[in-house]
Order: sequence, then structure tokens, then C-alpha cells
Amino acid sequence: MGVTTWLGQWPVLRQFRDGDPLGRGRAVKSAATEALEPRTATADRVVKSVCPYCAVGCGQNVYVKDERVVQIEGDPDSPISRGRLCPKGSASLQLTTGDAREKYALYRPPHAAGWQRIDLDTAMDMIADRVVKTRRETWEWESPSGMRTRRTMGFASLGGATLDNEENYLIKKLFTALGALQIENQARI
Amino acid sequence: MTPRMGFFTDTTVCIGCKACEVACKEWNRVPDDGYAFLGQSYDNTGELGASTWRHVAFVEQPRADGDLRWLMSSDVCKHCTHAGCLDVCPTGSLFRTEFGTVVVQEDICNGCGYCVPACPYGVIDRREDDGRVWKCTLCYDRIGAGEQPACAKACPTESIQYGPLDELRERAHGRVEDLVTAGVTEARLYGADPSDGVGGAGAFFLLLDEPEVYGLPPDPVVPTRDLGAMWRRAALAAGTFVACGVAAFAGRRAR
Amino acid sequence: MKERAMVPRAEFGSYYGRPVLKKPVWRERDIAGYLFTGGVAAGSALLAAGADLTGRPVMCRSARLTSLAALGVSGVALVHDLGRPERFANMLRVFKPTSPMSVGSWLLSAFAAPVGVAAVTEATGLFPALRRPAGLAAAAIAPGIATYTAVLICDTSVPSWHAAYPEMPFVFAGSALAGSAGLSLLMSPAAENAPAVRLAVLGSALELAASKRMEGRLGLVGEPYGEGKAGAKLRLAKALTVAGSLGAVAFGRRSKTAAVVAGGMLAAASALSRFGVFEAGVASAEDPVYTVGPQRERVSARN
Amino acid sequence: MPGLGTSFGRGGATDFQQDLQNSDCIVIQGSNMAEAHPVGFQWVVEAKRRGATVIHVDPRFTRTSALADLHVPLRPGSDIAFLGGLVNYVLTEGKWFEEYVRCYTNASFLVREDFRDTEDLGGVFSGFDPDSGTYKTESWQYDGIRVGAEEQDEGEKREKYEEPGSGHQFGSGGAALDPGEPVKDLTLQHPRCVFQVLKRHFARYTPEAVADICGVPEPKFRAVAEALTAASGPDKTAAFVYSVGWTQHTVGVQYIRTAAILQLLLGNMGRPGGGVLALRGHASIQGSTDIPTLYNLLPGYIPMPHADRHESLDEFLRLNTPRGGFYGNMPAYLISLLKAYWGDAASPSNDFCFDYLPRLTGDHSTYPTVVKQIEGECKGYFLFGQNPAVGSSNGKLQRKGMANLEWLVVRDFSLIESATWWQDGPEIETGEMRTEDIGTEVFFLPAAAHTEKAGTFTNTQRLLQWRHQAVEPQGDQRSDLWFAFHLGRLIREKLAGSEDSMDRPVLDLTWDYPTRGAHDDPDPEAVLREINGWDADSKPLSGYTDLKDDGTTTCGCWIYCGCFADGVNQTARRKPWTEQSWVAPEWAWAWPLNRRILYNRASADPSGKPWSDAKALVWWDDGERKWTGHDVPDFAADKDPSYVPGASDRAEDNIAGTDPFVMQTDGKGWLYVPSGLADGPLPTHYEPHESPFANQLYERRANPARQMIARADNLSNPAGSDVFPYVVTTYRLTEHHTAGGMSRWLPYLAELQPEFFCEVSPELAAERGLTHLGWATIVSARAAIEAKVMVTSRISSLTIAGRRTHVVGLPYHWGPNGYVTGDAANDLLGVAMDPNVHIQESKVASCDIRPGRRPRGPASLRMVEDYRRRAGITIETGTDR
Repeated sequence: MGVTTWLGQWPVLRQFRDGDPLGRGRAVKSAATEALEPRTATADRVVKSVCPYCAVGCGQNVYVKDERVVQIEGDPDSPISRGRLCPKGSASLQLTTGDAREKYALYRPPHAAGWQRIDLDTAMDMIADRVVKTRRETWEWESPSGMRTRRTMGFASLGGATLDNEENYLIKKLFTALGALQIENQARI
Repeated sequence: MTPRMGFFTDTTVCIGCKACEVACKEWNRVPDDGYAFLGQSYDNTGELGASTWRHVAFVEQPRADGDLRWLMSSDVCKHCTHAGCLDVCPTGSLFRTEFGTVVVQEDICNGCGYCVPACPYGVIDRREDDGRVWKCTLCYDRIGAGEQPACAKACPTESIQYGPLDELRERAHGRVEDLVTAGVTEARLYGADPSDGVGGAGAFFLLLDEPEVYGLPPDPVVPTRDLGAMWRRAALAAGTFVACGVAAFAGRRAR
Repeated sequence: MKERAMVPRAEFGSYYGRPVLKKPVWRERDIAGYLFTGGVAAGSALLAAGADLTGRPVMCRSARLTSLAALGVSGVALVHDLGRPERFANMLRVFKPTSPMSVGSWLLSAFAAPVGVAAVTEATGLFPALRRPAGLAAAAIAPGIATYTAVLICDTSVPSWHAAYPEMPFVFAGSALAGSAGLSLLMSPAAENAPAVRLAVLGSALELAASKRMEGRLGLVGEPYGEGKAGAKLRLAKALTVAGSLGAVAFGRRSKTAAVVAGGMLAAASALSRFGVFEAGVASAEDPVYTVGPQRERVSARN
Repeated sequence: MPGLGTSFGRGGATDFQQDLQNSDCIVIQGSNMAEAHPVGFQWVVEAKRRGATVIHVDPRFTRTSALADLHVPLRPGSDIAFLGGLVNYVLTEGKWFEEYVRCYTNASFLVREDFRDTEDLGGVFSGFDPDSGTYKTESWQYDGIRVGAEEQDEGEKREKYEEPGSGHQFGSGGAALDPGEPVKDLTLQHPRCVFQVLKRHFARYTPEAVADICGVPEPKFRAVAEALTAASGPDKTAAFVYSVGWTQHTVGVQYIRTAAILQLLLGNMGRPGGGVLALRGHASIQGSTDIPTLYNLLPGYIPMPHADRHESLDEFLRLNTPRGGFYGNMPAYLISLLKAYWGDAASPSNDFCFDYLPRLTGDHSTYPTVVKQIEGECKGYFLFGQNPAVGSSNGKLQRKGMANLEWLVVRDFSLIESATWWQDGPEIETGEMRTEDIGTEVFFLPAAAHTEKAGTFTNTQRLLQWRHQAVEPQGDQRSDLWFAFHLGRLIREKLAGSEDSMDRPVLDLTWDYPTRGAHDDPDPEAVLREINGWDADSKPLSGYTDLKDDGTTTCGCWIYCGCFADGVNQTARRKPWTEQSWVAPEWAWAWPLNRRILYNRASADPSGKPWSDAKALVWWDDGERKWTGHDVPDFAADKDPSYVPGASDRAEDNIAGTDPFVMQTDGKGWLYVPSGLADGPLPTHYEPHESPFANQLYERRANPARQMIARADNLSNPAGSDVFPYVVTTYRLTEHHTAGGMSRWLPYLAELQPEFFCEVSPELAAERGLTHLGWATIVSARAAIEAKVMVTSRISSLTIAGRRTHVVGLPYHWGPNGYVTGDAANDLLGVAMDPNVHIQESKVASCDIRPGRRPRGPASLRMVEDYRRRAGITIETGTDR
């Protein structure tokens, strides 16, 4: 940067040249300030979503830049929320991009004192094995009273109130086909 | 010519949800302010500061009829017409935007700290680990792109309203009239009067009690209002200083 | 909502007794320290010029060196207190009449050059021709240096500082004179001490008178000047000022030792009074009663 | 929710949040809307701006009360007495909506002669069996209904059918009735007509009784009664808003029933600004009951078959197909579901694989399941975004159950307490458990966030809203859709080729969803298409009226049929509200058939004209010969108001042109519920399972039909014990979410409410020497927990029957993990449940509170033990029926 340009940008000179004698306005604006742009404007795309907390169902706009979520705020189009969000909804960005989220599968063997990392596919295969085994061991064709039951009481499931309908549908479909009955969620808690 | 933009915070519809505090932090990437349980009713934030640009105050009061009154109010930088922080800033880091708001340029601030005691509301503060001062920018970047500030956009009940200051003032006066006719005679505006000590605030409030009850100064005055008088007194003192010197050396030269 | 016990008689509303204002973030050692060293630098520059014009070479030399040393310490303190010291140069990024600190920055820069030249030429003997003009130039700026710091602290919302603006420049001017006179007594031969003694007396009188007037007028927000650590420092400062100037008058021109003792008292007094004033201001910002009380009265006076 | 289901025919919220702006009076009770649903509360503020009166009835003065015109503090667990008082006021002051009540409700139906009311039997209805703690509901029936006769065996089956653990939730279909035509008296004068029964039942719920039981002074009660009734009628409407403050009680369903009775009497159902708005607490909790992850239901509230009752498809359908109402098409709904599950394998020849369904033998809900874990019968456990270790009552019971599992799979964002109890749970500290002794294998699988997957949530107003995927999850983070699909795929691969008939249902399952992306994510839209269903030519169906019982249609959830009408994802519609009517019908899609206000035919008078212009919603257009209006009519669009069904008419054809409650077998709103509820046809005030008080109305103290788990690890505090003299209630704060899994790990939320605290009145603080910001220890028969003390007048001490009553308030968001930690309030609570829905009573229990922190380690066990001894607690304590 040449001396002249440097001088030209020196606010002391600008404040008299640009008619801001007290140097409290545009004369003192920095280059960074001039270049300021909100990340909502620089996002690659805006994705329509819904808040994951309570059941009000507030609309959310999810701003994505370089395949990362950079901002989440209310969707002004929603007739329910009209663009507004509560503190939890407003914290959705931290919920989804915060460092408190675990990234990898963990496994605690029987009687072990701590966790160990486990390959996801291995974990899935082990879980499938356990379901099959437990189901076999606990399979029940008939109730004590001799009525047909065709089920297993060997494993149970809890959760679903924060899941998507499609997810609950597959869980219910699969577990029912497996003969598992004890499929429950928050609705009762 | 862009109109002056500002906040009108109508505390009568504030539900104390603190969405404004969180939305502000998310947008401006303000760090958390520590996990202290203050037990000031539901206020664990305490006060505005370098890492708290919106602060919801909670005040529990007994009412005449024996029932309870729970005041909630979201405080914020007032973006004064005559801003002490801006006046005293020696680096030009603080400046007045085209929207009439007052903003710190963090790439300029050298952390001299002068603005901190200059603010009559105790708003701006220095982040010790960072060395610079921080406060509400009225989301300068967002409003520049025609968006609302994060807090106002999130506010579920429109307790925080953003817009051209003249319109907001008009709306606020109307709201007070409605409330008073509805029997809420204690309703009053704070910071809406252009003739007050700071020339009127860019962020003003509808309160239901005295300002100090919410932690606000009852009659704030920008310190620089007296600056002329101060310089005159200093000049006199400077003269006295010289006079003393002359007097001290007056008379015979040393042998 | 319970009020803080420390202001029992205060009948005023507050938010859980929290301060309304933010107290200054300045480090006391740096800024109160600068109020002292800056004053001394200014006073010494004045003394140096007087000594130069009235032919007191030793006094002149020591004053010029003192002035530069004090100014050097000031500079270090000021930069050290910045949250981002590497950005100290931004102080000259803009000239803001509304900011005493901006005005002060330019003043200090203007002051530093002649003080430096005067001292360096004095010490090295180089460019003798520059010595007096530089010294006089420094003396010309000195009054501003000695008094602008009062405006600097009064141009804040700190109750006990702001309300004190009519007297504070005189307090600081007096303190600067007395302090630098004291240092001169420390370093000059008794024979050359007459002006310093007179200056010590004048400065002390000025500071004491201005302080008395100030604390008398301030009322509630004057309290912090009399209470706690600040009050103690200020009381001690006054005692030392009186003792110092009396001592100087009585023995300053005869006994070197007496002059040194008296001078030390005066310098210490000047430093103590700056620290006291600084602490009083901080205390007044920390207690909402000093913010809300006077403003409440103002409001009720209006309606 | 059977409270709504048995009264109106569907369990869902009867209107939508935006409609609150049309109310003239909003009563928020059993809900802290401003704090738990802040953004929905904007519509209450809107109504207030328009001049509505907002009333908050709640034990605590909350952020909702702060904005209400009137806050009425009442004792936790006394709501039925208060609401019953309002019913009594309406009936004695003649404030009911005469024509509405006569034409749209069962007020005129006569009840059998042998029916006995709680008034006659000291707190129980006729048919109670003290040993089983259940009712035989025969005597509750209408006069004219033939129980026995040729349907003898059916009648008996239905008796069993109403037992706890029965299949029904009445989520979208009222209770079935035995055949026969009920005798009616349209003058409402007959002593046995429902209207007169109602009058007698509530006669003792006087303002004085309300004051004595609830601690609500008479003037306050009258203020509510007057505001509510003044805001009801042809040109005004009032709305009720409730939440888990009503459901989490041993008599919770009857709380909602009382509000339903009130709203029917006042004629506020099916009308703009009226209704009963249930506010759910989770993004898709409505969806998770519509497409249930619930043991007793199949999608669309079709009951899960019961071993002792439904041996064949025919028998199941015979028992579950009411004569009247849309629920009369049960065969089409069920068979279309079986086709969705088993596709081509499901054919008429094999009863469409009905036999593939597992059968119930009782209550297999979450708490009994935990007991089965402790007993070793249940060996494996999946947790999907749920944290029972701190989120369920009696946390110790939950952790004991998990400690006895062979394997546990936890899918969540962070390492919640349910994933780490074996490492740092309270029992490890007390020495009750040692990590090395715990054999449970634990898998933690990180979940994808809502921004990282597409799909639908069903919000509190039955609205399905599609979320588009924004980004891909990182590392091993996967959606539950991915997990369920691939778990199924792996299991099917492992069972492939098996000849064992127990594996047929798994192998025959239709499980061929298209996958995409690096992780082979199943396409959620393909799943939604299956939920919506298609016809023989695999064209998407446009509504459940298209469903057939011959296996030619496929539908995964009949009430969601139409969400993909015309092959368009209707749930993804996002036409801005500014560009459509206030009903905003083109924003997403609501079940059923995009109707936003249920039973809206009742917004018009019997002749089809709106009751008033001010409250017009849908009406009969005589020229067009159809129903029209602002909302989609919740009625057969072309059914003339003058239509009268013939004797042979079935299902919807059996509903007259004047019957708005189309899911009810008789088309009426039920003031009195002759069948479908386990604890009585009418709401009755009972004391909570744990209460310092005796029942002031009946000698029966608590709900005799309540469900209990009497175990050494689930003890109850004795009633009226001075060892546990205080009432404790638990609740949420705006700043946190449920058990904290989605808030304690977020600095921005954690800093807003950083510590577990208890709220007590200044009076209680003085009585027990508790100091603001100091520590307190709260003790029950289950546990001792510690919390910071918040002394506040927002918690009021009330005078109940001349005695001062103090309440300890506990927000339940904390646990040992996360950025902000604290004891779990749920550890304090025991498990006693509502017999209809098996929800625990977590809104009220008894406790003691003392200053200071709780003892550490084994000492805290000794403290609880000492309390038990002093109170003389045994397993039987508090289980009186």
C-alpha cells in the first residue's frame, strides 16, 4: 500500500475531507466494516425445516454454506410461528453444530470400566445378532392360558416422540414383525 | 437518506423466555457468560456486558390486591442520540452507522476501555480474555441487508419491535394511551424523549415501574454534555498552573 | 429485594442492589500511576524552563531528565493498560475533540518530542542550540498535559468524577506542581531550591483549596472521597502535602536533607492523591446509590 | 388421549393454535403455555389484544400467569373438583347452550336402572371389583343397549376389553357400544337421562367445596365461572388449553373429561375460538401416537390384538367395528395396513397375515416393562432419543432395570445419563452398584439431527410438516430411519432361508425401500408414500374414504391417508400465511383430510346455518347441496342436515345429518361415557395417590382403579403422614427441554438456568429454615435429592380445609451429565398410574424438605431408610383401593 493511499485512508484526513469533522461517522469506518455482509445473505442455500423441540411446530430456515449449517432462524412464512422462535429453537444452531455432539459409535463390553470406540458396521451387526438371539431365546407361541401370543417379551424399545413419523413407522413395522410388543414412547411419560 | 432505526421493547407482553438472549448470541457468536445461579428470580444472566448484549430482567412484586406482579423486561444497548461511548472513543472504533446506531469496529478497538465508564447505562464492557470492548450492534450486518436484528425476529410476543424510530415512538405512545385507558395507569415510556439527557434513546422501553427497579438509571445524562464546561475549567486551571510557575520564579535571578 | 447493607440510609430502588454502571476497567497502577507521572512530567517541564530562564543549571538539568523519565513511565503505563497494546498506534488514527483521551494522545505526542530533545541534548551536550527552544516548547504544552487528565476522568458517567469536573483540573494542576516541586527538591542543590519551595507552597495550596471546595460541594457523591481506602489515601496525602510544604518553607533552602525529606513527602502526597481520587471514582461506580440517588433527586426536582 | 377420544371420537387436539386468536376467553389449566410453548403463546397474546380474557389456573404463578388477566392458584391434584365446580355452576345457573346440548350430545340418553353413581356408593361406581381394582362396565350402559342376548359372549369379551392394558386409546374413533337403540328423552327431564345424572353427580361440587378442596376462595372461583360462561354462547366462544399438568395424574384422563363435559355443555366444541387444545411437549409426540411406538396400538389407533379376545381376523373386526361412524370402516383400515406390512404375502386366504401380529396379554407399557427388566424377562432395550435414567419417574427403578439387561442400545446426540449410569449413576456413588458387577453391554450410536435428515413431524395440532434435509451428518451420526432400515436388513439377512414359522413375519415383510447417498439412507418420501397408501394400480390414495377391505388397497396409517394425495407430498406445502386465509389450509397437511378444527359441523346449528355470523366456520350450502366454509368440513361433504339413517345403515351412513361427532358410533359428544374408560363414566374428585389430605367428598380416598406397582423399590409415602407433610410437583422451564438431553449440553441454554433448584413459598421457608440460594434436601420413600433453594411468593401456600398447605416446586431438567448438572427430580417420584393410559402421576406427590445438602454415599440411603421407618412404610403402604 503506497504512502499516498495510506494517507488517503487515514481517518484524520478523511474526517475533514469527508465532512465528518468530529470523526464519529463514516470517516472512521474501517475496510472490514465496509465489507460487512450477513451470513444469511452469503449462504449457498436456505433449507425449509421445523424446530425439533416442543410440539408447537415452528418453521425454521436453515442456512447452508459449504455444506455446513451456518445459521438457523424462524421461517417468516409459517402461519403458526410467523418467523419467531423460543430460546430453545433459537439455540438450534448450537444443538446441531455444537461440540457436545458425539460423532462416533461407542461400545461398553460387559463389566468394563469404560467406553471403547467401535466400527459402526460392526456395532450394527452385533446388535442384529443380539436381537436374533434374544428373540429365539424368549420366543412365545402361547400365553400361559394357552391362547396364541406369537411374540417375544425379550426386548423392548423406548422413544419416538422426537422422531419422524417415517422413523416411527419403520420401527413399529420392524419390531411388530419381530413379535416385539414393548414398543413405547414419551407419550406415556 | 436511511431513516434512523431502533428498538421499542414493550415489557407488558414480555414472557421472559430469553429467546432474545439466545438468538443474539447465536447470530453474533457471543460466548456464554458462565454458569452462575444468581437466583434473581429467573434471571441468571445478571446484567448487560461484553458477552451479554440482551438481558432479561425479572422482578417479583406483591400487588395491592394481594396478588403477584412479575415484571419482565429485555434490556439492550440504548444506541443513544448522544452516545458517551462513541464520543470518548479515541480510535474511531466506535462509530455511528447510517441507521443512526452505535457500533464497535472490533478490527480497530485497542481496548483503551474509555467507553466503559463513559456509558451512563453500564452497557458496554471489555472482554478481559480478548482485550476489546463489545456491545449490541443492533445487528448492523443484518439490518444492512434489510433483515431484522436477531432478537427482534425471534421474540415470540413482539415485545421487542424493530423499525424506523419515528414510527416506533408513535406506536409506543399509542400503546401507552391504550394501556392507561385500560386502567394500567403505571405504564410509561423510558428513553423515548428526544429532550432527555442522551437526546433520546434509539432503543426505548415501555415500563410498568420506575426505571431503577429494572436496573436502569432514572435520569441518564451523556457525560460529554458538560465537556465544553470541562475544557473551560481545565483552561483556567492550566492558566493557574502557568501563573504559579511564573510566580515561583519571579524576582531575583539566582546568584 | 434487599438493598446492600453498606448503604443503610439509602432509600432507593435498585435491581437486586446491582450497580447500574460498569466501573472503569483501567488498572489502578497504570492509570492512577499515569495521572501522577503525567502531572510530574508536565510540572517538571515547567520547572525546567523556569530554571533555564533564571539560570539554575542543575535544577534545570534534573527537571528536564525527570520530565522525560516521568513521560517515559507514563507511556509504558498507558500502552500496558490497553487491552490490545499492539494497537496503541490507533490512538492517532483519528482526532476527536469529543474525546479527552484522543486530545490527550495528540497532546502527549506533541509534548514528547520537545521533552525528549531537551532532555537528550541536556544529557549528551549535543546540539546545544536546540536545548532552550525545546525546553520552552515543552513548557508551553505542559499546562495542557497537567490538566487534561482531569477532564479525561471527569468526562465519564462515574458519579464522583463527573460531578467533580469544576474543581478536578485545579486539584490535578496543584498536585502536579507540588509533586514536581517535591522531586526538584529531592534532586537540586539547596541553593537553587527557592523557586521549588515557592512552587511547592503554591501547588499545595491550590490542590488543598480545590479539594476542599470540591468535597464540600459534592454532597452524596462526595462521600467516596472520604470513605474507605480512597478516603484514607486522600487524608494521608493532605497531611503529607501540608507537612511537606511547611518543611520545605522552613528548611528547604538550608538543609539538603530537610529538602529531600520535604520533597519526598510532597511527591508521595501527589501520588497518593491521584490514587485516592481514582479509587473514590471506582467506589462510586460500584454502588448504585451514587448513580440512582442524585438522578432520582433531579427527576423529583423537575416534577 | 381417551379423555378427548371417548368424549368426541378422536384423541387429538380439537383445534389449532392460531385459532386461539378467535377466543373470547382462554382458560389455561394444567399447562404453563408461555413457558413450555412460548411461540404458540403469541396467539394467546393476540387474543388478549382483541379483548379476550385470559385465565390461568395453576398451583404456581408462572410466566403464563404473569400475562394472564387472572391467576387462580389451586392445590396440585384438585383440578377435577375445580372443573366440577364449574360444571355444577353451569348446570345450576342455567348457563348451558340448550339446543347444542340437546342435539349434539348424549344428554338425552337414558342410563340403565342398575347404574349407581359415586354419590350413592361413597366414591365408586357400580361394577367395581376391589380385588382386581377394575370395573365391570355393564351397568354403565344406556337403557336399550342389549348387553348379553345373542351377543352374550361378545359382551363379556368387551368387559375384558375395558381392562387396564386394553387396546384402546380412542385416538381416532370413539368407543364401541353393544347393539341396540338407546332410549332417549329429548326434554332432558327423565331422572335417568344423562343430563339429570350429570346434575346429580356434580351437585356437591359447590363453590364452598371448591374452596375447601382446591384452596380457591369463592370470589376467585366465581370470577372464573362468570368470565367463562359470559364468553360462551351463539356469538362467543371460549377455549381450554391443557398439557401434561392434566395428564400426569392417577386420574388424568378424567381431568380432561371434565373439561370436555364443560365445553360440550357450553357449546364450545367444533367452533372457532373454542375447543380443547392439548399442547404436546415433543416435536412429534402426536405423530408417535398416530403412528404409534406404543405397545397397545397399530398405526391409526387400531388396537393391537389381545390374546384372550382376538383369535382371528373376523373376531377382531367384529369386536372393533362399531355400527356407526367412520370407525365403522375398521376392516378397510386394518386390512390396508396388513397389506402395507406384508404386501403380496397378505391375502384373503391367510387373513391378510393377521396372525403375524403379536398379541397382548395385559399392560406391557413402559413401567411394567422396566419391572420385567428387573425380573430378567426383558433382556434387550433400545433407547431412541429418550433418557429414562433421569426422565422417568423413580429413576432408580429405571437404572436397576438397565443394570439387569444383557444389552442396551442408546441412540442420542450426547452421552446422556441413560448411556453412562453404569459409570457414574447415583447407585455407583451410594455403592448399591459396582461398575465391574454390571454385565450390561452398552452400544452408543450417535444420532443425526433434524437438519441432517428429511421427514415429517406431527405437531400438537395434528399438522404434518415436512422437513427437508440441509446437510449430511458427520462421522457415525445416522438417522433413526437409517438405523431401523439397516437393522431390519441385517436381521432379514441373518434369518434368510429360515423354515421356522416364527421368522415368516420378518421374511415376508415388505422392506425394499430405495436407498441413496454415501450411507445408503432409505428415502423417507418412499416411506411417507407407503403411509399414505396406494390402490391396486399403485396410484396414491387421496383419503381414507378410498380404503377397501378386500386387499386391493395398501395404507400404512389410515388417518394419514391423503398426505400424499395426487402423488404430491402435501406435508411439504409452504404457502406463506400472508397469502391465504387465517386457517392457512395450504400450509402442510393436517389429519384427518386436512381438517384444522375437528367436529366443525357443530359450528352450524342443526339446520346447517352458523350459530352466528361472528362464529361462522362451515355451513350447509343449500344451492350447492354441500357443506362449505373456511375450513374443510369434518363431515360427509354432501350429507344433508336433514339426513336420517335407516336401521340397516352402517359406519358413516349411520350418522345423521345433525350428528357432528362423526367418529363416535352414535355421532354425539359424550357427556357421559358408558363404555371405553377404566375408571368411570363420569369424572370424580379423588385425592392423588400420595396426598397429605383425605378425600373431602367420598370415603374413597384415591382413584380406586389407579394402577400401582407395589414393590420394595417403588414404595409409596403414606397418605396424610406428617413425616411427608408437603406436596411436591415437577415441571419444565422455558430454558430447558424435558430431561435435558437437548439443553444441558448447550452453553447458551445451560447458562440461563444453570442449577437444579426447588421453589418454596416464604411461609414454608420460614417453617423449615430454608434460605434463598442455600441448599435443601427433599426426601420421599424413594430417594433424597438436593437442590438450591429459591424462596418466592410465586409458590403460594394455600388453606385446605382450614389447614395451611405448602408446595415444593421442582423443575426436572437436571442430571449428573452435561454442562450444568444436578440431582434428578424424577428420582424422588414413585410410579402410580392412570388406569386408562398408564401415565405416571408426576405432577403431584408428597415429600419432606429440610435445609442443607443431602448426605453422600451410603449415608443418603440411611437417611431415606430412616424416613421410611419413621413413616412405617411397607410395600402395601398407600395402595388402598
